[in-house]
Amino acid sequence: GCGSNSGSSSKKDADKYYIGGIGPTTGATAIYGTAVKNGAQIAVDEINAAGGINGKQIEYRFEDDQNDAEKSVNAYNTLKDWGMQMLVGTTTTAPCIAVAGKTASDNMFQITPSASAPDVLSSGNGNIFQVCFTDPNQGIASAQYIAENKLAKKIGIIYDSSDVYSSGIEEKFEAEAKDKGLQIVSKAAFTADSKTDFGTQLQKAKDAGADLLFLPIYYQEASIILKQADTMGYKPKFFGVDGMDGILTVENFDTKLAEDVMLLTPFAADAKDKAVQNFVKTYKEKYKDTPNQFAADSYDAVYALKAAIEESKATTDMSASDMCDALKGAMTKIKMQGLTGGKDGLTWNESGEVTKSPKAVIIKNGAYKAM
Amino acid sequence: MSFISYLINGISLGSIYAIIALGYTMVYGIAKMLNFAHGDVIMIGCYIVFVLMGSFHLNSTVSIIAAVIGCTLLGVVIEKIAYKPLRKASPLAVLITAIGVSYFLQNLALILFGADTKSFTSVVHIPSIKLAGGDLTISGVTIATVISCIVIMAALMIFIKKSKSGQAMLAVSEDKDAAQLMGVNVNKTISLTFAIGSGLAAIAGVLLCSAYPTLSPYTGAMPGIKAFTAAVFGGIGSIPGALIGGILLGVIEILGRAYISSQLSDAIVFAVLIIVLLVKPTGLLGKQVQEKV
Amino acid sequence: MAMLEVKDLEVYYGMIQAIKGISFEVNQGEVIALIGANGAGKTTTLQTITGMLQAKKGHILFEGQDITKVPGHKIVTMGMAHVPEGRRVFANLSVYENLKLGAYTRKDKNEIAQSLEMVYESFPRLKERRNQSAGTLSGGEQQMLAMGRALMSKPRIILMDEPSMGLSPIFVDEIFKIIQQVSAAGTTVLLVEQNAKKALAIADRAYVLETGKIALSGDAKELMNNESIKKAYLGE
Amino acid sequence: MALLEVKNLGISFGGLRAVDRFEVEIKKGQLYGLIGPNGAGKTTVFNMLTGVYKPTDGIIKLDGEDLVGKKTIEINKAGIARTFQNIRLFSQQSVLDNVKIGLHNQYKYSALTGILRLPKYHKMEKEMNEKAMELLKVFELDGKADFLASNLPYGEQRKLEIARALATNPKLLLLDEPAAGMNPNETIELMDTIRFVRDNFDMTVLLIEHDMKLVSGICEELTVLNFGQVLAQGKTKDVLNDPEVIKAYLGE
Amino acid sequence: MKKANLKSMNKQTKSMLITYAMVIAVFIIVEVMVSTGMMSSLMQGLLVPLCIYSIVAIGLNLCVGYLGELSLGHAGFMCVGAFSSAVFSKCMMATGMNETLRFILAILIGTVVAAIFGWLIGIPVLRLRGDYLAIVTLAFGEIIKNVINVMYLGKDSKGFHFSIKDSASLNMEADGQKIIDGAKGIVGTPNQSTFVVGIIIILISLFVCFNLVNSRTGRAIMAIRDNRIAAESVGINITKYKLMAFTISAAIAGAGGVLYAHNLSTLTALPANFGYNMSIMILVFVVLGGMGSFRGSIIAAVLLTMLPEVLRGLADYRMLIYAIVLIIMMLFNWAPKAIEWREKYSIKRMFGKKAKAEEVQ
Ligand SMILES: Nc1ncnc2c1ncn2[C@@H]1O[C@H](COP(=O)(O)OP(=O)(O)OP(=O)(O)O)[C@@H](O)[C@H]1O
Ligand SMILES: Nc1ncnc2c1ncn2[C@@H]1O[C@H](COP(=O)(O)OP(=O)(O)OP(=O)(O)O)[C@@H](O)[C@H]1O
Ligand SMILES: [Mg+2]
Ligand SMILES: [Mg+2]
Repeated sequence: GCGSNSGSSSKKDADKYYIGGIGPTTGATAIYGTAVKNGAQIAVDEINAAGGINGKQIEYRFEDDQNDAEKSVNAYNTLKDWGMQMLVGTTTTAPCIAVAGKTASDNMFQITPSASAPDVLSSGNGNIFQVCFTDPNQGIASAQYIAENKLAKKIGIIYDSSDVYSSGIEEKFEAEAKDKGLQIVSKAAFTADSKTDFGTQLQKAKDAGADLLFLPIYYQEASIILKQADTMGYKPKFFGVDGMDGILTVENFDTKLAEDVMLLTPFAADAKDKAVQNFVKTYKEKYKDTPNQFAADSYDAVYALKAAIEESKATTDMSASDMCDALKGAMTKIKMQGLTGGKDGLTWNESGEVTKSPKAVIIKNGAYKAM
Repeated sequence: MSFISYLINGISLGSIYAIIALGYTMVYGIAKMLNFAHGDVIMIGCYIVFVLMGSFHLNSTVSIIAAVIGCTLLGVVIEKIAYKPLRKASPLAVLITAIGVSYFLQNLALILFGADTKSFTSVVHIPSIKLAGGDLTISGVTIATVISCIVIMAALMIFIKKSKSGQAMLAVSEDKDAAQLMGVNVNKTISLTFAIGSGLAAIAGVLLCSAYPTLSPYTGAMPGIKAFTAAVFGGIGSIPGALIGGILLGVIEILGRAYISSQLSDAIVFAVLIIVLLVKPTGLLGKQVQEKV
Repeated sequence: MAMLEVKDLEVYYGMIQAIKGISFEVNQGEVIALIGANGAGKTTTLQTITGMLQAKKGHILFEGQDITKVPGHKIVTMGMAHVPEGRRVFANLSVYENLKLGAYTRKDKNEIAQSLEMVYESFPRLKERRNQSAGTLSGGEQQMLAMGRALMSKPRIILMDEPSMGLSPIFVDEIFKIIQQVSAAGTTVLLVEQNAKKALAIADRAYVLETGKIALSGDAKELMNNESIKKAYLGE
Repeated sequence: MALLEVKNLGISFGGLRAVDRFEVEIKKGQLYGLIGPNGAGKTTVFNMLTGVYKPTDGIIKLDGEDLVGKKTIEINKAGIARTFQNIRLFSQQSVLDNVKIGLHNQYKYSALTGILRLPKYHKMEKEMNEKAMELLKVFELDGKADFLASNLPYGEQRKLEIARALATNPKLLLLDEPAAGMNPNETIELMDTIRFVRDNFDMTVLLIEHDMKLVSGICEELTVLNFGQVLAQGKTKDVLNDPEVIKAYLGE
Repeated sequence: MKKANLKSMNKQTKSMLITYAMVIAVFIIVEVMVSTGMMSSLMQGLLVPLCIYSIVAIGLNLCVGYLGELSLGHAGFMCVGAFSSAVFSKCMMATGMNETLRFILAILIGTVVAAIFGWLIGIPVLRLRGDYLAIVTLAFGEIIKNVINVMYLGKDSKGFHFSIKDSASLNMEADGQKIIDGAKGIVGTPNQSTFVVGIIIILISLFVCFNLVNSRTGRAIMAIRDNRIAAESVGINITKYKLMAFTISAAIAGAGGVLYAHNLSTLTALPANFGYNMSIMILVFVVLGGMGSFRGSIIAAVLLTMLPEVLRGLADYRMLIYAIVLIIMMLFNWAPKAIEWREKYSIKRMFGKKAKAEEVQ
């Protein structure tokens, strides 16, 4: 379909479902918002083309928040004025908490593809659901995986202390690793203001003799770390989480550097799965880019909405609040496969948390391989 | 051993700050304006190289030359459109316009090149040097950066001291009206300053992205601010000051990150800056401008 | 043809009119004095001639060429120098560097060196202080520097805005001697002075400016004996 | 006893001995002149008297109080006010406000009083306005009280500077080339004004000037500086006829 | 000739009254629109932020416009005000203190803490001049942001725990509650900032600033700006007045920060909200609104904050357009050619003689 923003009038066509989305499409984190925006758009287009939900079309609109809490609330209010009945978003955590405060008091149904902190859910009144893992889950799962598979003895960590996602995973990973008897020999942080040079952090890990580097960070920074480690001649194992997904798509990145990198991710763009392949193909055609996990999560979020609407028989003429009450109950009943469902599919509990099983993959010859 | 390796990292980072700071200080020293868009010109330079090498498969030398030319033109055009009309206005007004230009360039790049980070292939083909049996590595980029830094500084100093345009720049920096009375074409001189500053920005950008191989529309912002800090640190307007300020800043940042706290490294840099300025209010090499009463 | 011709000049500061339609001319080799009370518009006139200010109406011709819209730096290159009000020396540059900038429009190194020697001869104090930053010179020293700097361009016409201001009596005499020498060497002089008596003494002709208009003009010696001038500007 | 007593005052800039062994005594109510060739060190003496420069050696006593090493504001409070060779007005403020700033330490009330506009604020402001207008009247500037200071013609800017200095209620007024840039008629007016100030404000005045008409017209005593050192000192007439002074300074 | 006028008292008073009237009028209009349901959610959501930026811009104007010192660190003071008040509110939430009283205390605390920081930072910084001062204020702002991002504060039955390492090293009991959680900041501050409170703080800030600049103190501050040496020569204590202006300016920014902290349920010190970019943004309000004009600051803050929201329809182009609008506004406001053009076609001119006669008066 045409651009999600254009042609939107605030005059409501009562016979449609109004879904809004929020995330940064400008500013330093624009990539995440753009992915979420596009992923959802694909799902909406598919659903609409296939006849809609309960025969009703979806109207979808996405607003930019520049990864700023205040602007996110502005975006939310803009969508409210437009007639939004449910929200896919917001993309990033801190803004999501701010918006969650508003959706809770408005009783607006919210499903976030990617804001993964537990605080997101606790800011709501049961009206908020996550598609992604919560950060603690990822941290714990990673530590367990490393311990169970005896991947390393000495572990180094590099994480982004100014990022809620990264520091959230790191915190739980560290605790769990200690429980599992893993030895963390170095832990070094960086911040949003200094995320292009990791020489020092790598040197520390190297000096401490870390044979595995745990990188609970996004792939952009990871790509630099891989490159700098290579220049230094430091060759530990690298272990990432879902934020690492995308590393193979960085334009001009020498994928050889990512050889043997391991990551836990619910989504891999080159999985054999047919749904995934279709999605990737459409995404590439439409946006000239390979989708990452944000796009996949957001695609799943729209389908979860569809499932919940169908389950609850919510109708297009419901107010946002009524819709919310209906969907809240339905969410815990649905089960779907989606792109990120892994072997057990996606289910939600009452607090809004998702249950899904992460896949551990290793990069071989520039492609993911299940481990 | 690791100390020396941190030191090398610091010098590597610092010399990049220094190159950016040279451009900053040059424009500041002559045109008396904080060109907050300088960092973004750097980013544009990187994209030019990235696109030429990646999409047009030109070799790196040609691409760099094209980037230098491109940035030089960009600098001149920005100056013409956004700064020149404000020559007589308050310096603050120009500062704000520079910020506008900075936003403009960032968002233009966002639309043209997208938000996703690109991995930048180093254009420096000097092999790295391994010392102490491979424990210490000095990368080719570091060597290239340090050398270009010193060469550029020397060239700039000679240019300003010896050439006629350099003399004109000095005059303009002191008093535009009086400079005009000497027969100096003030507009041309300022344009030239921007041209040089922006050309340098292109070189700085290429080295920056070669050393830290990533490129996004916001690549220039933080190094820009750091380089501004470095310029002030060394004494803004002073060319050797920019070099020394840049390198010290890089070293302090890396050592602070290594030995004190990696999260507070910026705070440490800024704290050192403040302390230096309190002891020497015009920076390390800045001239104490005496106001005669 | 007059060397410098000002025709119906009007100049504004924003909405305020400072020059209200003045015309005068300066011939080759003349010394012309421009006198008038504070705020009469003398400085404004000179600044408009050298392009530091833009005229709203009227024309300025230099050697027959209309320079009203010519940018200031080109006017200087055409052979006009200006000793500005308030000296305007480059405070952080040394005396020597200031003088060298004075010769910015010239190319021949030897000739520049000659001029430098001449300036040092006229102002020995400057030679003594050639490496001092101009900003720390005393008021009078700065005035000498401003004058020396203008002479460094070897102009065909020189505009001076109160060159004797702040100079000691002995040096005021000296300055007027230097102006005469400059004139004798073939440079045309347009002189703005508060010291009307001395200015008229060395001038060929003079114009009297009052609140943006020319009130009186004529032969300098005659004006010196004019009663109203005596009363208003000579303090007699 | 002398109001101002300066002994053995000296200062160096790098290698340059700008002022050396300078001495002067000025009695209360005097109109005293400081003259000398360009670069002799006159302004530098003023700068030392007002604490802008710290003398390398010497004593400065005002009414018996030692001023060496004190800051400019303390010296102003102690009773010395000045004008500047290159005019320094508060250019973006009105003529009236320039004088009111001079009255800063004369009419005090706290910032809080000002913010809350307590009765004291209104009382003080009223008194300040009256006092300031009174001063402006002396210089015939009362009609231009609401002009922006930078828009005054040069001569009036000089007068305003004097008015502002007077507003600080000094014992000693230092004027640095007050007649520079004025034509002979304006200079004559200025002479009258300075005399008027001395008589009506009970003021002592030390001035630097190159205009001999003004110097011989109003100064009772003179000190001549040459190359930083005192060349001659004494009654105006005697000094101006001193052959050394004529040779170094006056000419003819 | 331009006049600063003897009517100056009147003119300043007039300008002051117009500003108060403007703020109150806007308040009334907004209240009416809200109660009649004529205002969009977006606008309603923007009301508090608009107040916040107006307040901070007023504060910065005092520093830049009147003291004449360029500060690029005011977001830092906002940050200090925000965090100190948020910590207070968070701690008191459990005690069941009266909510209004708690909020009033929070405002006071935020303002005072910001003032203290302004004062402490001002002492060394104000010895510097011009751009050196600018970079040092920028540096302080960044340091504040940086340090807050590594602060961990928790509270449990044993009292407060503090760490600058990570939240694990707080070693709290099971009943512990994190108050500041490093980069994750503070979550769950009460949303008590309302438009009414915002307007009240704007009015108080205006009151303080207007009365200050029209008093003895204000004249001293402006004297320092216009000519430091001359100000010293008439016995004005430069340090004292610089510090005073800077501190008040910081305090007002702190009050803005308090509103910020209590507007959303999350408070983090990110580059976007408390970094130098925000400081610069506020500076843009001040410069565009006219240095020295508090009314201008408010208007510029409101317009420029709303602009990107109004441009939402342009999708990803909106920030580009925003940048262009910013540049054009600066050129229009300051370029001599534009000024000339404006004078030629200004409304005053159109109505000709009458307006002119008034001006000459
Ligand atoms: N920048 C300015 N802005 C506004 N008015 C100005 C400006 N400069 C000068 N004027 C006004 O223009 C008129 C002419 O000023 P000008 O400086 O040319 O006088 P002048 O004859 O050189 O006087 P002086 O002997 O004091 O130097 C005066 O009324 C002055 O107040
Ligand atoms: N800060 C300084 N650094 C170096 N030299 C200085 C400084 N201040 C003054 N001088 C020098 O000291 C000497 C005395 O200067 P001063 O300004 O006192 O002279 P003056 O007697 O007032 O002369 P004029 O009548 O020309 O104003 C001059 O030669 C000047 O160059
Ligand atoms: Mg003049
Ligand atoms: Mg002097």
